[in-house]
Amino acid sequence: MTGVIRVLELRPEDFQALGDKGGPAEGLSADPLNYWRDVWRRLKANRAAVFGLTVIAVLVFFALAGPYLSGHTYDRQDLSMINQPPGAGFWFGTDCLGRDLFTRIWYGARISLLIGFVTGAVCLVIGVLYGGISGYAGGRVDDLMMRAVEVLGSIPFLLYVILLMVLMGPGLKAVFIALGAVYWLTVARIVRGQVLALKEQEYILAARVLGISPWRILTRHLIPNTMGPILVTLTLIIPEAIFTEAWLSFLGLGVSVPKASWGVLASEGMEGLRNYPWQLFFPAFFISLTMLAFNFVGDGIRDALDPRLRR
Amino acid sequence: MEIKNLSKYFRLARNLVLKAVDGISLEIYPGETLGLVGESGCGKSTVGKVVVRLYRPTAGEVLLEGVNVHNCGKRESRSLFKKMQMIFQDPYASLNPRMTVGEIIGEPLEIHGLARGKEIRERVEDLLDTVGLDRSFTGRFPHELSGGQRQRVGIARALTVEPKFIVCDEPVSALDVSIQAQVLNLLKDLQQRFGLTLLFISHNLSVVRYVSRRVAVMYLGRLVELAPCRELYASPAHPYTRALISAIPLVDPGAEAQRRRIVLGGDVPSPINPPPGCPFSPRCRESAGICTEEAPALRNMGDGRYVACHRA
Amino acid sequence: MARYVLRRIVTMSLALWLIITATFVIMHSVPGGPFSSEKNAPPAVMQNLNARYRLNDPYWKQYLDYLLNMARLDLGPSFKYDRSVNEIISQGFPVSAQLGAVAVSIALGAGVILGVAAAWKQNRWQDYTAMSLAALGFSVPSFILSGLLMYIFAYKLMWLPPAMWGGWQHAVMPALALSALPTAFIARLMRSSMLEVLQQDYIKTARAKGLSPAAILVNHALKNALMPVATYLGPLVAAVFTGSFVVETVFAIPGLGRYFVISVLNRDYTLILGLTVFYAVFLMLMNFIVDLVYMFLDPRIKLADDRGD
Amino acid sequence: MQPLLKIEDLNVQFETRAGVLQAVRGINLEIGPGEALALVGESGCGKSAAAQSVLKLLPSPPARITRGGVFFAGENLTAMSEKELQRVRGRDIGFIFQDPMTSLNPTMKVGRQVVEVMYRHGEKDNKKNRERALEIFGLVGISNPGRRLDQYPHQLSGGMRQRVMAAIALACGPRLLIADEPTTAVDVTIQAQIMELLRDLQKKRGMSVLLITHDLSLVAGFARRVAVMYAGKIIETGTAEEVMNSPAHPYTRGLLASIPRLEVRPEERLAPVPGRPPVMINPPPGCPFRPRCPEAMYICAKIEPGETILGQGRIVSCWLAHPMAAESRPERL
Repeated sequence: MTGVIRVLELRPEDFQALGDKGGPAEGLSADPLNYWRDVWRRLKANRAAVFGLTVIAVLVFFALAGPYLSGHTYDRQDLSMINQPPGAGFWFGTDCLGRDLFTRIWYGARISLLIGFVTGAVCLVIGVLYGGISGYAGGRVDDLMMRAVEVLGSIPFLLYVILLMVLMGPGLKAVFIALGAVYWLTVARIVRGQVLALKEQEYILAARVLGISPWRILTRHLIPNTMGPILVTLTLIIPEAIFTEAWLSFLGLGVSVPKASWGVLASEGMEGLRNYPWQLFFPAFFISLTMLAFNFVGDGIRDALDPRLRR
Repeated sequence: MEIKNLSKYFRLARNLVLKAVDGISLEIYPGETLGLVGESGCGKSTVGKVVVRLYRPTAGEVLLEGVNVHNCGKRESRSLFKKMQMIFQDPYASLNPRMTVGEIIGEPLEIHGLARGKEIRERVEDLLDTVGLDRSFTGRFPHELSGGQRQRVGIARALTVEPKFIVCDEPVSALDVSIQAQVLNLLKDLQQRFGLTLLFISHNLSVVRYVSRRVAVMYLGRLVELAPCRELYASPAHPYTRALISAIPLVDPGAEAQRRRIVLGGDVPSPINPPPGCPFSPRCRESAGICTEEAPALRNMGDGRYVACHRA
Repeated sequence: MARYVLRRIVTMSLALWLIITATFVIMHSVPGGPFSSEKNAPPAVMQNLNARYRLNDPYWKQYLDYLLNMARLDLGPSFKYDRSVNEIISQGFPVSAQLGAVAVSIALGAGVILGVAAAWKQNRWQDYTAMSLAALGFSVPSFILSGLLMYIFAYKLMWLPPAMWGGWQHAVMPALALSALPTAFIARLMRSSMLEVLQQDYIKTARAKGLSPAAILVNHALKNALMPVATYLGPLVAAVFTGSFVVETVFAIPGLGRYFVISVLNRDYTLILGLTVFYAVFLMLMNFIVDLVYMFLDPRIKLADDRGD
Repeated sequence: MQPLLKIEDLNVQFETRAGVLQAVRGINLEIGPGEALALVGESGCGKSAAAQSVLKLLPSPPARITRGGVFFAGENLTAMSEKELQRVRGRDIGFIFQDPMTSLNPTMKVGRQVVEVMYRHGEKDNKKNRERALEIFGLVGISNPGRRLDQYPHQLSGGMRQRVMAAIALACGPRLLIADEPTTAVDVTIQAQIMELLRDLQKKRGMSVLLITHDLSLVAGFARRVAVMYAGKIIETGTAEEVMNSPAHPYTRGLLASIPRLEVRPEERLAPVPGRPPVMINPPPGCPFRPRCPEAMYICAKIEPGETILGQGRIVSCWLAHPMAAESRPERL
């Protein structure tokens, strides 16, 4: 750069004052960058997250369409065709009652995914409200509300779910409620922690000085800013709920036969494990795949939200 | 604005009390800027927050035009939101990251029914003009803005309700020098234009000197000196004020080489366990017997000058 | 210190009382009693059974009796087994705890190593390998993992016994199945907390001191990064040491875990309550120990300001 | 006199998502033995990146030294291996960081944090090291040093912590001390204490000090020479008197006019530099200060100015210093 002066031929007019002709100093990018749009952009750049999202989309598609593809129904038993290995007639084989596993898997996907999403929604509503109020109220109210969460948290979780299941009798609704009743604790804790940290932020103070009502501050200023961590938690809770339901089915407490969730299929597969391993393999594979997909998405969202972890 | 014998204690644990503000009295006259300086932890920000009702005082009262701000009727309380506002320190934390500039400035207008529909947009654009920002910022999110621009948005938000009195809590501390000067000039201009009364809180004595007519110095929750700006800097009466002013580095090397520095030993003691007597006595060179026994009261020295020191 | 412990004990007792009460209420609102499945029993026998276990007393009396016995550390007789709840726990718990100890050790060791390696070599193959393993650990439910392990090692390779409890061979598969999820969790926790610590200014100070990477890792990063893991250990130990129904059922291990399920299915009131109480006390105890460990790890935390505002 | 530290055409880049950020763009700097030099600039101008690049302390990736070198006592630090550099760090060059709260390990007693440096650089007898640490604690003005050694950082005040940082930097008696914004995180009275300490170390112990700061007013009482940075370049160098009293670059002039000064009447209005510093990702051609410059000329928008030597150690990078600028705009003189 130092050499430039000597090589270049400079003319007097180059040294005339520029005045305002240089254009404005402060430019902005052409498009306003919405927070979520920015997060979405970063998420799309994350290959694992995109993989996860694709898998979830495909699973949802097959859950809707799958049961109609093979020509078999989920509950028709064909005792002449029991324990068939995967092949042309039965893509995933059949179970010990001769039912088509392919159809049953996708039928199970419906129930399992439904359980995941509904439980997630239940937790979200209860947890966000409870945690939000507890955190924003602070002081004694917060103390009391959090002690309650603490106490509930030290009950053996399994016992609690089973008790609720037995109390309500088997069925999908019982599963939603039992799982929702357990997992909202996590959401509540996280929301409360976030709100507690955020409410001392200056923009919340500013809102209070401006006379904005507590309810509006909570719903318009605080909760939208906790959505990131909540979303990450949800991506953990949804597969966790699927997992737990699988578990309950394994204990015989889940969905009742002949309906099938992945958990029911896996526990049936367990019995024939020694001789018909595919009966366990397929449900196990899809449960694991779902878990993996949600985990990838959750990680992706977390990284997309956290500016420090980005490269 | 009148602050009478204000105290704010924070209970940390059963027998652990932090006396953030310990009985201070101040008057702020209409149209003036009162500077409030002190080091971190001296309670100056707490004063600001009590004044705008973010905290309730432990004792004492704050009067605005004769109305006790912490103890008044519902209707008066609502109208107070429109009379007092606050500008915050951290340009990154003081704006809701999920709202656009237009929403941030528009929200108070909507809440207080000051404008509706299309008017809101017009008012927002007016306010952006007022604080020297382009109208195109309306649809922008805070993270797209620089520190100085955000601080301007914060100022515009405070101006929405057309307040008479604004607490500025370290409004330029987080900004670079060149940006800091821009914001200071803006505040000065706005004050003249709208006849605002400002309580300007800062740890930076040179900045306070630039904007204030009178300056109050705080140390460990107490007022140690209050004087018109010129007198305070020319002849500080309290030893702490002297040390503070002497600690400001001068830009001119010649002047800096000539001056006598007073370097205070030690640190500011903890406000949880303040020293007995005058809070400044452990660091004070002129400390005498009485200083460690009895806390000095703020005395009127004439010419609008008040000092809390036994030796002054 | 003594005051702190005392206060903890008081809050724990209070929580325990709440738990007992809540469980008691839920339990008795479940339709059917412990002997309702024995339908063919003559009414006289039923009457005898109910009287023996004082099921005819009003609920409040049963509740008070229970609390009184609790205070004497007597959890009462089981309704279904011919043993007291205390006996069931004292027989099952050691087995579950042994297995749990192995599993937690595996999880802690492998998790920390994987996590540290991943953070230290962020975005390199070590990171990707460790995190892929963790993702797998997260994704495979324990009953499926148990099934797969059994299929491979017991049925196909025939290296390990498929079930029962005895020598170390019996512990390998269940311990692996139990530790998969916690390993994955610790690995990820460790990685993120390690990354967090490595960005701290004091790590830069350590580099400016001329310390070698190994010294920075061991002396400055590790201890600080372990703190979140320590927090997780309390609930983990409580959950794993009290046994897992699935793993214990699959491998036919005489631990405590299966009773958690069986007791509810049997409406075995005293056993349900006993296990709940045992679990809650154990969990609170573990959390208490974690807090003590935390204090050792982090000098900033003092007992006095247990709940600083 | 051979300079103790010589920075030659140093270029540092950061890989960011938005593109390559040119943090430092060819700076030259020399510090003689026992000399105090201040490197001044606003946040984001690259001063910290430059200082940390001396010891290659920046994490890489994303940071990368793309050109130039740093020579310490004739040795090329940039070319050294990580192992060799570790021997220089903390022994020959001490470093003080901005925030004493986060720069000390919160879970290690401060004494050990000092002793650790000595142990690393040769002295394996920790009993001796402890005594030496005690001595250094006294030297940096820590009261009651014996007790302080066994305290944790959170038990010390901000000023004390910064003194501990200084003790760590001084533990092995380095020849150069780099202080990166050492007073930004502390109060005025503590700032005065720390600056007094640095002055003492430099004057009495003959240590070279490189002070990195955003605060022009700290410079006058401390450094003999000043370098002002803007957008990754040193735009003006000179003695403190020259730069403060007769700044040659319009940016320096603007900065000085932005500071509320104690020695000026408060009624005098500040004249801030308009706009804000550029982000050096794909910068447009010409001088990076041009958009904010009240005296910009046509040439400024086309070509970035090179260094013009105005006198002994007095350098400015501005077209206004070019003889032709004086010719076409005589009123400038």
